[in-house]
Amino acid sequence: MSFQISSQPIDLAVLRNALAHPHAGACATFEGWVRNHNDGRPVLSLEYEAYAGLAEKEGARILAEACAKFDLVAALAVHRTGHLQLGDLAVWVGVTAAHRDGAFGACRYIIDEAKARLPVWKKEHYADGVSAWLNCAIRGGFSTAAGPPSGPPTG
Amino acid sequence: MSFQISSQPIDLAVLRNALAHPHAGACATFEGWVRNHNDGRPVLSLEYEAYAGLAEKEGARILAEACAKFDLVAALAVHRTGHLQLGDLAVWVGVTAAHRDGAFGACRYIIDEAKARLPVWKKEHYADGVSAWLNCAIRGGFSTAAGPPSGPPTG
Amino acid sequence: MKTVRIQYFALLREQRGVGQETLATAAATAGELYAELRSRHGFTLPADRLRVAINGEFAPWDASLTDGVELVFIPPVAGG
Amino acid sequence: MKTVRIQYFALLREQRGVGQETLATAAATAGELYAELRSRHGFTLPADRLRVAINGEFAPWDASLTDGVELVFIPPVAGG
Repeated sequence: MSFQISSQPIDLAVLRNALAHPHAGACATFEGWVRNHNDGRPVLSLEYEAYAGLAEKEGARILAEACAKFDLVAALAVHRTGHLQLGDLAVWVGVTAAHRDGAFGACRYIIDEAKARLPVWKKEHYADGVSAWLNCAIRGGFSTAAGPPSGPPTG
Repeated sequence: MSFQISSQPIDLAVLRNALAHPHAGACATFEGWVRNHNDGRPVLSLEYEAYAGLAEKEGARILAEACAKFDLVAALAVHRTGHLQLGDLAVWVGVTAAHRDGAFGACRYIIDEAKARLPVWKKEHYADGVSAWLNCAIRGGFSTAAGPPSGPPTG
Repeated sequence: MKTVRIQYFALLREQRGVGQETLATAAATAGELYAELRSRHGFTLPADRLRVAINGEFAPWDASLTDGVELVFIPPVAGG
Repeated sequence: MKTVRIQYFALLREQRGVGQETLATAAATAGELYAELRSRHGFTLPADRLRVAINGEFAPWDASLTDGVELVFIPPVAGG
Protein backbone atom coordinates (compact mmCIF):
# COMPACT_ATOMS: atom_id res chain seq x y z
CA MET A 1 0.00 0.00 0.00
CA SER A 2 2.13 2.86 -1.25
CA PHE A 3 1.95 5.70 -3.76
CA GLN A 4 5.35 6.04 -5.40
CA ILE A 5 6.78 8.93 -7.37
CA SER A 6 9.20 7.44 -9.88
CA SER A 7 11.67 8.92 -12.34
CA GLN A 8 12.04 5.45 -13.87
CA PRO A 9 9.63 3.62 -16.24
CA ILE A 10 6.84 1.80 -14.42
CA ASP A 11 7.22 -2.01 -14.37
CA LEU A 12 3.68 -3.37 -14.69
CA ALA A 13 4.58 -6.99 -13.95
CA VAL A 14 6.17 -6.08 -10.62
CA LEU A 15 3.16 -3.99 -9.58
CA ARG A 16 0.67 -6.67 -10.59
CA ASN A 17 2.54 -9.29 -8.57
CA ALA A 18 2.56 -6.98 -5.58
CA LEU A 19 -1.26 -6.89 -5.72
CA ALA A 20 -1.71 -10.67 -5.85
CA HIS A 21 -3.54 -12.17 -2.88
CA PRO A 22 -5.69 -15.30 -2.48
CA HIS A 23 -8.64 -13.25 -1.19
CA ALA A 24 -8.66 -11.03 -4.26
CA GLY A 25 -11.28 -11.84 -6.87
CA ALA A 26 -11.29 -8.50 -8.66
CA CYS A 27 -8.47 -6.26 -9.85
CA ALA A 28 -9.17 -2.85 -11.38
CA THR A 29 -6.40 -0.75 -12.84
CA PHE A 30 -6.19 2.70 -14.34
CA GLU A 31 -3.37 3.91 -16.55
CA GLY A 32 -2.82 7.47 -17.73
CA TRP A 33 -0.97 7.58 -21.05
CA VAL A 34 0.59 10.53 -22.84
CA ARG A 35 -1.81 11.26 -25.68
CA ASN A 36 -1.22 13.28 -28.83
CA HIS A 37 -3.70 16.07 -28.15
CA ASN A 38 -5.16 18.18 -25.35
CA ASP A 39 -7.98 20.68 -25.68
CA GLY A 40 -7.64 20.41 -29.44
CA ARG A 41 -3.89 21.17 -29.58
CA PRO A 42 -1.42 18.59 -30.96
CA VAL A 43 0.94 17.47 -28.17
CA LEU A 44 4.43 16.06 -28.86
CA SER A 45 5.60 15.19 -25.35
CA LEU A 46 5.01 15.91 -21.66
CA GLU A 47 7.22 16.82 -18.76
CA TYR A 48 6.14 15.82 -15.25
CA GLU A 49 7.64 17.42 -12.18
CA ALA A 50 6.74 16.46 -8.60
CA TYR A 51 7.37 17.59 -5.07
CA ALA A 52 8.12 13.94 -4.40
CA GLY A 53 8.23 13.87 -0.60
CA LEU A 54 4.86 15.53 -0.12
CA ALA A 55 3.32 13.77 -3.15
CA GLU A 56 4.13 10.36 -1.65
CA LYS A 57 2.69 11.41 1.73
CA GLU A 58 -0.49 12.80 0.16
CA GLY A 59 -0.71 9.72 -2.08
CA ALA A 60 -0.49 7.44 0.96
CA ARG A 61 -3.34 9.40 2.56
CA ILE A 62 -5.45 8.95 -0.58
CA LEU A 63 -4.83 5.19 -0.54
CA ALA A 64 -5.74 5.03 3.14
CA GLU A 65 -8.97 6.93 2.45
CA ALA A 66 -9.81 4.47 -0.36
CA CYS A 67 -9.26 1.56 2.03
CA ALA A 68 -11.58 3.18 4.57
CA LYS A 69 -14.33 3.84 2.01
CA PHE A 70 -14.19 0.54 0.08
CA ASP A 71 -13.68 -3.09 1.02
CA LEU A 72 -10.22 -3.65 -0.46
CA VAL A 73 -7.51 -6.27 -0.37
CA ALA A 74 -4.71 -3.99 -1.61
CA ALA A 75 -4.09 -0.71 -3.42
CA LEU A 76 -0.94 0.56 -5.10
CA ALA A 77 -0.08 3.49 -7.34
CA VAL A 78 2.88 5.08 -9.14
CA HIS A 79 3.26 8.47 -10.82
CA ARG A 80 6.09 9.14 -13.24
CA THR A 81 8.28 12.22 -13.36
CA GLY A 82 10.52 13.32 -16.20
CA HIS A 83 10.15 13.86 -19.92
CA LEU A 84 7.61 11.40 -21.37
CA GLN A 85 6.85 10.66 -25.00
CA LEU A 86 3.55 9.82 -26.72
CA GLY A 87 2.14 6.54 -25.47
CA ASP A 88 4.28 6.50 -22.31
CA LEU A 89 2.68 5.47 -19.05
CA ALA A 90 2.40 8.53 -16.77
CA VAL A 91 0.36 7.18 -13.88
CA TRP A 92 -0.78 3.72 -12.79
CA VAL A 93 -3.34 2.81 -10.12
CA GLY A 94 -4.11 -0.81 -9.20
CA VAL A 95 -6.65 -2.03 -6.67
CA THR A 96 -7.73 -5.51 -5.59
CA ALA A 97 -10.85 -6.49 -3.70
CA ALA A 98 -13.00 -9.54 -3.14
CA HIS A 99 -15.64 -8.06 -5.48
CA ARG A 100 -15.64 -5.70 -8.44
CA ASP A 101 -17.74 -2.93 -6.85
CA GLY A 102 -15.00 -2.13 -4.37
CA ALA A 103 -12.24 -2.46 -6.94
CA PHE A 104 -13.83 -0.08 -9.45
CA GLY A 105 -14.95 2.42 -6.81
CA ALA A 106 -11.56 2.62 -5.15
CA CYS A 107 -9.61 2.80 -8.40
CA ARG A 108 -11.72 5.75 -9.55
CA TYR A 109 -11.48 7.45 -6.17
CA ILE A 110 -7.68 7.17 -6.12
CA ILE A 111 -7.06 8.60 -9.60
CA ASP A 112 -9.58 11.43 -9.07
CA GLU A 113 -8.03 12.45 -5.76
CA ALA A 114 -4.48 12.04 -7.08
CA LYS A 115 -5.18 14.39 -9.97
CA ALA A 116 -6.73 16.95 -7.62
CA ARG A 117 -4.31 16.76 -4.71
CA LEU A 118 -0.84 15.41 -5.52
CA PRO A 119 1.82 18.12 -5.94
CA VAL A 120 2.65 17.03 -9.49
CA TRP A 121 2.85 19.34 -12.48
CA LYS A 122 2.65 18.77 -16.20
CA LYS A 123 4.20 20.82 -18.98
CA GLU A 124 2.91 20.16 -22.46
CA HIS A 125 5.16 20.55 -25.49
CA TYR A 126 3.09 21.36 -28.55
CA ALA A 127 3.65 20.71 -32.24
CA ASP A 128 3.99 24.47 -32.87
CA GLY A 129 7.08 24.66 -30.61
CA VAL A 130 5.29 26.29 -27.70
CA SER A 131 5.14 24.68 -24.26
CA ALA A 132 2.98 25.43 -21.24
CA TRP A 133 2.43 24.33 -17.66
CA LEU A 134 -1.10 23.12 -17.18
CA ASN A 135 -3.02 24.59 -14.31
CA CYS A 136 -5.71 22.02 -13.93
CA ALA A 137 -6.65 21.49 -10.34
CA ILE A 138 -7.50 24.43 -8.17
CA ARG A 139 -10.13 22.53 -6.26
CA GLY A 140 -11.78 25.06 -3.96
CA GLY A 141 -8.74 27.33 -4.09
CA PHE A 142 -7.04 24.52 -2.15
CA SER A 143 -9.23 25.16 0.86
CA THR A 144 -10.53 21.56 0.76
CA ALA A 145 -11.38 19.39 3.70
CA ALA A 146 -7.91 17.89 3.34
CA GLY A 147 -6.30 21.31 3.25
CA PRO A 148 -5.38 23.79 5.95
CA PRO A 149 -8.18 25.36 8.01
CA SER A 150 -7.57 28.99 7.14
CA GLY A 151 -8.04 30.56 3.72
CA PRO A 152 -5.21 32.04 1.68
CA PRO A 153 -4.43 35.75 1.87
CA THR A 154 -5.08 37.93 -1.12
CA GLY A 155 -2.01 39.07 -3.02
CA MET B 1 -12.32 -4.91 -30.78
CA SER B 2 -13.03 -8.55 -29.99
CA PHE B 3 -14.16 -10.67 -27.07
CA GLN B 4 -12.18 -13.89 -27.13
CA ILE B 5 -12.89 -17.16 -25.38
CA SER B 6 -9.52 -18.77 -24.69
CA SER B 7 -8.45 -22.14 -23.35
CA GLN B 8 -4.89 -20.78 -23.05
CA PRO B 9 -3.48 -18.43 -20.38
CA ILE B 10 -4.13 -14.75 -21.10
CA ASP B 11 -1.05 -12.81 -22.26
CA LEU B 12 -1.40 -9.36 -20.71
CA ALA B 13 1.46 -7.74 -22.63
CA VAL B 14 -0.06 -8.70 -25.98
CA LEU B 15 -3.48 -7.34 -25.00
CA ARG B 16 -2.06 -4.10 -23.68
CA ASN B 17 -0.11 -3.51 -26.89
CA ALA B 18 -3.26 -4.16 -28.89
CA LEU B 19 -4.95 -1.30 -27.01
CA ALA B 20 -2.17 1.24 -27.61
CA HIS B 21 -3.18 4.25 -29.69
CA PRO B 22 -1.88 7.85 -29.83
CA HIS B 23 -5.37 9.25 -29.09
CA ALA B 24 -5.68 7.20 -25.91
CA GLY B 25 -5.04 9.09 -22.67
CA ALA B 26 -6.81 6.68 -20.31
CA CYS B 27 -6.76 2.91 -20.03
CA ALA B 28 -9.01 1.08 -17.57
CA THR B 29 -8.74 -2.65 -17.07
CA PHE B 30 -10.64 -5.20 -15.04
CA GLU B 31 -9.32 -8.63 -14.13
CA GLY B 32 -11.31 -11.41 -12.51
CA TRP B 33 -9.06 -13.71 -10.47
CA VAL B 34 -9.84 -17.09 -8.93
CA ARG B 35 -10.21 -16.34 -5.23
CA ASN B 36 -10.07 -18.72 -2.32
CA HIS B 37 -13.63 -18.26 -1.09
CA ASN B 38 -17.16 -17.71 -2.31
CA ASP B 39 -20.21 -17.08 -0.15
CA GLY B 40 -18.13 -18.08 2.86
CA ARG B 41 -16.99 -21.47 1.48
CA PRO B 42 -13.29 -22.20 0.91
CA VAL B 43 -12.63 -22.71 -2.82
CA LEU B 44 -9.69 -24.73 -4.17
CA SER B 45 -10.10 -24.29 -7.92
CA LEU B 46 -12.57 -23.35 -10.64
CA GLU B 47 -13.63 -24.89 -13.92
CA TYR B 48 -14.92 -22.61 -16.67
CA GLU B 49 -16.89 -23.96 -19.59
CA ALA B 50 -18.17 -21.85 -22.49
CA TYR B 51 -20.35 -22.15 -25.52
CA ALA B 52 -17.51 -20.42 -27.33
CA GLY B 53 -19.11 -19.54 -30.64
CA LEU B 54 -22.11 -17.80 -29.14
CA ALA B 55 -20.07 -16.32 -26.27
CA GLU B 56 -17.76 -14.56 -28.74
CA LYS B 57 -20.74 -13.25 -30.73
CA GLU B 58 -22.51 -11.99 -27.61
CA GLY B 59 -19.21 -10.57 -26.35
CA ALA B 60 -18.73 -8.64 -29.60
CA ARG B 61 -22.23 -7.22 -29.20
CA ILE B 62 -21.39 -6.08 -25.66
CA LEU B 63 -18.21 -4.33 -26.88
CA ALA B 64 -20.17 -2.64 -29.68
CA GLU B 65 -22.75 -1.44 -27.14
CA ALA B 66 -19.95 -0.03 -24.96
CA CYS B 67 -18.53 1.84 -27.97
CA ALA B 68 -21.96 3.29 -28.70
CA LYS B 69 -22.53 4.41 -25.10
CA PHE B 70 -19.05 5.77 -24.31
CA ASP B 71 -16.45 7.74 -26.21
CA LEU B 72 -13.82 5.03 -26.66
CA VAL B 73 -10.63 4.50 -28.59
CA ALA B 74 -10.60 0.70 -28.25
CA ALA B 75 -12.03 -2.16 -26.18
CA LEU B 76 -10.86 -5.74 -25.87
CA ALA B 77 -11.73 -8.68 -23.63
CA VAL B 78 -10.83 -12.33 -23.04
CA HIS B 79 -12.52 -15.00 -20.96
CA ARG B 80 -10.69 -18.18 -20.00
CA THR B 81 -12.06 -21.70 -20.13
CA GLY B 82 -10.61 -24.77 -18.44
CA HIS B 83 -9.51 -25.71 -14.95
CA LEU B 84 -8.07 -22.65 -13.17
CA GLN B 85 -6.19 -22.50 -9.90
CA LEU B 86 -6.22 -19.89 -7.12
CA GLY B 87 -4.87 -16.58 -8.36
CA ASP B 88 -5.32 -17.45 -12.04
CA LEU B 89 -6.72 -14.81 -14.36
CA ALA B 90 -10.24 -15.83 -15.44
CA VAL B 91 -11.42 -12.76 -17.33
CA TRP B 92 -9.74 -9.60 -18.59
CA VAL B 93 -11.38 -6.45 -19.93
CA GLY B 94 -9.35 -3.49 -21.25
CA VAL B 95 -10.67 -0.20 -22.55
CA THR B 96 -8.94 2.93 -23.83
CA ALA B 97 -10.41 6.38 -24.28
CA ALA B 98 -9.27 9.97 -24.54
CA HIS B 99 -10.52 10.59 -20.96
CA ARG B 100 -11.01 8.49 -17.86
CA ASP B 101 -14.80 8.87 -17.58
CA GLY B 102 -15.33 6.89 -20.76
CA ALA B 103 -12.69 4.31 -19.90
CA PHE B 104 -14.10 3.55 -16.44
CA GLY B 105 -17.72 3.58 -17.58
CA ALA B 106 -17.14 1.26 -20.50
CA CYS B 107 -14.93 -1.16 -18.56
CA ARG B 108 -17.62 -1.53 -15.90
CA TYR B 109 -20.37 -1.90 -18.49
CA ILE B 110 -18.49 -4.65 -20.33
CA ILE B 111 -17.74 -6.81 -17.29
CA ASP B 112 -21.27 -6.40 -15.90
CA GLU B 113 -22.89 -7.38 -19.19
CA ALA B 114 -20.41 -10.21 -19.77
CA LYS B 115 -21.23 -11.75 -16.39
CA ALA B 116 -24.95 -11.46 -17.09
CA ARG B 117 -25.06 -12.53 -20.73
CA LEU B 118 -22.12 -14.64 -21.94
CA PRO B 119 -22.84 -18.36 -22.13
CA VAL B 120 -20.00 -19.22 -19.73
CA TRP B 121 -20.36 -21.46 -16.69
CA LYS B 122 -18.32 -21.87 -13.55
CA LYS B 123 -17.94 -24.95 -11.37
CA GLU B 124 -16.42 -24.42 -7.96
CA HIS B 125 -14.36 -27.11 -6.28
CA TYR B 126 -14.51 -26.72 -2.51
CA ALA B 127 -12.09 -27.66 0.21
CA ASP B 128 -14.55 -30.28 1.52
CA GLY B 129 -14.36 -32.23 -1.78
CA VAL B 130 -17.75 -31.09 -3.05
CA SER B 131 -18.12 -29.21 -6.32
CA ALA B 132 -21.02 -27.24 -7.74
CA TRP B 133 -22.04 -25.33 -10.84
CA LEU B 134 -22.88 -21.75 -9.95
CA ASN B 135 -26.18 -20.43 -11.18
CA CYS B 136 -25.54 -16.74 -10.92
CA ALA B 137 -27.17 -14.83 -13.70
CA ILE B 138 -30.82 -15.36 -14.45
CA ARG B 139 -31.38 -11.74 -15.37
CA GLY B 140 -35.09 -11.34 -15.99
CA GLY B 141 -35.44 -15.04 -16.68
CA PHE B 142 -33.32 -14.28 -19.75
CA SER B 143 -36.10 -12.22 -21.28
CA THR B 144 -33.84 -9.18 -21.50
CA ALA B 145 -33.91 -6.54 -24.19
CA ALA B 146 -31.07 -8.43 -25.83
CA GLY B 147 -32.99 -11.69 -25.65
CA PRO B 148 -35.74 -13.18 -27.77
CA PRO B 149 -39.11 -11.43 -27.86
CA SER B 150 -41.24 -14.28 -26.51
CA GLY B 151 -41.18 -15.58 -22.96
CA PRO B 152 -40.07 -19.09 -22.03
CA PRO B 153 -42.64 -21.85 -21.66
CA THR B 154 -43.31 -23.35 -18.27
CA GLY B 155 -41.99 -26.82 -17.69
CA MET C 1 -40.21 -36.40 -37.32
CA LYS C 2 -37.09 -34.31 -37.81
CA THR C 3 -33.48 -34.83 -36.86
CA VAL C 4 -31.82 -32.27 -34.55
CA ARG C 5 -28.38 -31.96 -33.00
CA ILE C 6 -28.08 -30.85 -29.38
CA GLN C 7 -25.03 -29.63 -27.46
CA TYR C 8 -25.04 -29.74 -23.67
CA PHE C 9 -22.97 -27.56 -21.35
CA ALA C 10 -22.25 -27.40 -17.63
CA LEU C 11 -24.99 -28.86 -15.40
CA LEU C 12 -27.04 -30.10 -18.36
CA ARG C 13 -24.01 -31.88 -19.82
CA GLU C 14 -23.41 -33.65 -16.53
CA GLN C 15 -27.06 -34.58 -16.07
CA ARG C 16 -27.30 -35.88 -19.65
CA GLY C 17 -23.95 -37.66 -19.42
CA VAL C 18 -22.87 -36.59 -22.92
CA GLY C 19 -21.77 -33.32 -24.50
CA GLN C 20 -23.84 -33.72 -27.62
CA GLU C 21 -26.32 -35.98 -29.33
CA THR C 22 -28.30 -36.22 -32.53
CA LEU C 23 -31.88 -37.39 -32.22
CA ALA C 24 -35.21 -37.64 -33.98
CA THR C 25 -38.10 -35.73 -32.45
CA ALA C 26 -41.72 -34.89 -33.14
CA ALA C 27 -41.46 -31.67 -31.09
CA ALA C 28 -42.65 -28.63 -33.04
CA THR C 29 -40.76 -25.99 -31.05
CA ALA C 30 -37.61 -25.63 -28.97
CA GLY C 31 -39.79 -25.41 -25.86
CA GLU C 32 -41.56 -28.69 -26.64
CA LEU C 33 -38.21 -30.38 -27.26
CA TYR C 34 -36.81 -29.24 -23.91
CA ALA C 35 -39.94 -30.47 -22.10
CA GLU C 36 -39.55 -33.84 -23.84
CA LEU C 37 -35.84 -34.13 -22.92
CA ARG C 38 -36.41 -32.92 -19.40
CA SER C 39 -38.92 -35.64 -18.66
CA ARG C 40 -36.71 -38.28 -20.32
CA HIS C 41 -33.44 -37.33 -18.56
CA GLY C 42 -34.65 -35.73 -15.34
CA PHE C 43 -33.01 -32.33 -15.96
CA THR C 44 -33.43 -30.31 -12.77
CA LEU C 45 -33.54 -26.88 -14.42
CA PRO C 46 -36.99 -25.64 -15.49
CA ALA C 47 -37.13 -23.97 -18.90
CA ASP C 48 -37.76 -20.56 -17.37
CA ARG C 49 -34.20 -20.63 -15.94
CA LEU C 50 -32.76 -21.39 -19.40
CA ARG C 51 -32.37 -19.74 -22.76
CA VAL C 52 -32.14 -21.59 -26.03
CA ALA C 53 -29.88 -21.04 -29.02
CA ILE C 54 -30.65 -22.37 -32.49
CA ASN C 55 -27.90 -22.60 -35.12
CA GLY C 56 -25.54 -20.52 -32.98
CA GLU C 57 -27.88 -17.64 -32.09
CA PHE C 58 -30.29 -16.94 -29.25
CA ALA C 59 -33.83 -17.87 -30.28
CA PRO C 60 -37.32 -17.70 -28.76
CA TRP C 61 -38.67 -20.83 -27.11
CA ASP C 62 -41.54 -20.98 -29.61
CA ALA C 63 -39.16 -21.08 -32.59
CA SER C 64 -40.17 -23.90 -34.96
CA LEU C 65 -37.74 -26.77 -35.30
CA THR C 66 -36.72 -27.72 -38.80
CA ASP C 67 -34.77 -30.74 -39.90
CA GLY C 68 -31.03 -30.52 -39.21
CA VAL C 69 -31.00 -27.60 -36.75
CA GLU C 70 -28.46 -27.41 -33.93
CA LEU C 71 -29.78 -26.51 -30.47
CA VAL C 72 -28.13 -25.49 -27.24
CA PHE C 73 -30.04 -25.17 -23.99
CA ILE C 74 -28.25 -22.49 -21.99
CA PRO C 75 -28.24 -22.83 -18.18
CA PRO C 76 -27.98 -19.71 -16.01
CA VAL C 77 -24.60 -18.21 -16.83
CA ALA C 78 -21.82 -17.52 -14.34
CA GLY C 79 -18.83 -16.06 -16.10
CA GLY C 80 -16.29 -13.65 -14.68
CA MET D 1 14.99 38.39 10.60
CA LYS D 2 14.94 34.63 10.10
CA THR D 3 16.50 32.36 7.53
CA VAL D 4 14.21 30.15 5.43
CA ARG D 5 14.80 27.69 2.60
CA ILE D 6 12.44 27.71 -0.36
CA GLN D 7 11.97 25.11 -3.11
CA TYR D 8 10.32 26.09 -6.37
CA PHE D 9 8.51 23.79 -8.79
CA ALA D 10 7.03 24.08 -12.27
CA LEU D 11 5.93 27.57 -13.28
CA LEU D 12 7.32 29.18 -10.10
CA ARG D 13 10.71 27.51 -10.67
CA GLU D 14 10.87 28.89 -14.18
CA GLN D 15 9.76 32.38 -13.14
CA ARG D 16 12.26 32.45 -10.27
CA GLY D 17 15.05 30.95 -12.42
CA VAL D 18 16.28 28.63 -9.65
CA GLY D 19 14.94 25.47 -8.02
CA GLN D 20 15.74 26.53 -4.49
CA GLU D 21 17.16 29.35 -2.45
CA THR D 22 17.93 30.25 1.13
CA LEU D 23 17.09 33.76 2.21
CA ALA D 24 16.64 36.05 5.18
CA THR D 25 13.17 37.54 5.63
CA ALA D 26 11.23 39.68 8.08
CA ALA D 27 7.91 38.09 6.98
CA ALA D 28 5.92 36.76 9.94
CA THR D 29 3.80 34.26 8.00
CA ALA D 30 3.97 32.10 4.86
CA GLY D 31 1.44 34.43 3.23
CA GLU D 32 3.54 37.53 3.91
CA LEU D 33 6.61 35.78 2.53
CA TYR D 34 4.83 34.86 -0.72
CA ALA D 35 3.60 38.45 -1.14
CA GLU D 36 7.17 39.68 -0.64
CA LEU D 37 8.60 37.21 -3.17
CA ARG D 38 5.83 37.81 -5.65
CA SER D 39 6.49 41.54 -5.81
CA ARG D 40 10.25 40.95 -6.02
CA HIS D 41 10.17 38.29 -8.78
CA GLY D 42 6.95 39.07 -10.62
CA PHE D 43 5.32 35.68 -10.02
CA THR D 44 2.12 35.61 -12.06
CA LEU D 45 0.17 33.27 -9.77
CA PRO D 46 -1.83 34.93 -6.98
CA ALA D 47 -1.66 33.23 -3.58
CA ASP D 48 -5.27 32.12 -3.81
CA ARG D 49 -4.27 29.76 -6.64
CA LEU D 50 -1.48 28.25 -4.52
CA ARG D 51 -1.05 26.12 -1.44
CA VAL D 52 1.93 26.25 0.84
CA ALA D 53 3.86 23.44 2.51
CA ILE D 54 6.13 23.97 5.51
CA ASN D 55 8.70 21.35 6.47
CA GLY D 56 7.18 18.83 4.05
CA GLU D 57 3.53 19.17 5.06
CA PHE D 58 0.62 21.30 3.89
CA ALA D 59 0.22 24.34 6.14
CA PRO D 60 -2.13 27.30 6.48
CA TRP D 61 -1.07 30.59 4.91
CA ASP D 62 -1.09 32.28 8.31
CA ALA D 63 1.41 29.78 9.77
CA SER D 64 4.21 31.62 11.59
CA LEU D 65 7.65 31.34 10.08
CA THR D 66 10.42 30.24 12.37
CA ASP D 67 14.13 30.21 11.71
CA GLY D 68 15.29 27.37 9.48
CA VAL D 69 11.95 26.26 8.06
CA GLU D 70 11.66 24.85 4.53
CA LEU D 71 8.82 26.21 2.38
CA VAL D 72 7.30 25.12 -0.88
CA PHE D 73 4.72 27.23 -2.71
CA ILE D 74 2.53 24.76 -4.61
CA PRO D 75 1.09 25.89 -7.96
CA PRO D 76 -2.18 24.38 -9.20
CA VAL D 77 -1.48 20.68 -9.65
CA ALA D 78 -1.93 18.74 -12.88
CA GLY D 79 -0.92 15.14 -12.36
CA GLY D 80 -2.28 12.11 -14.16
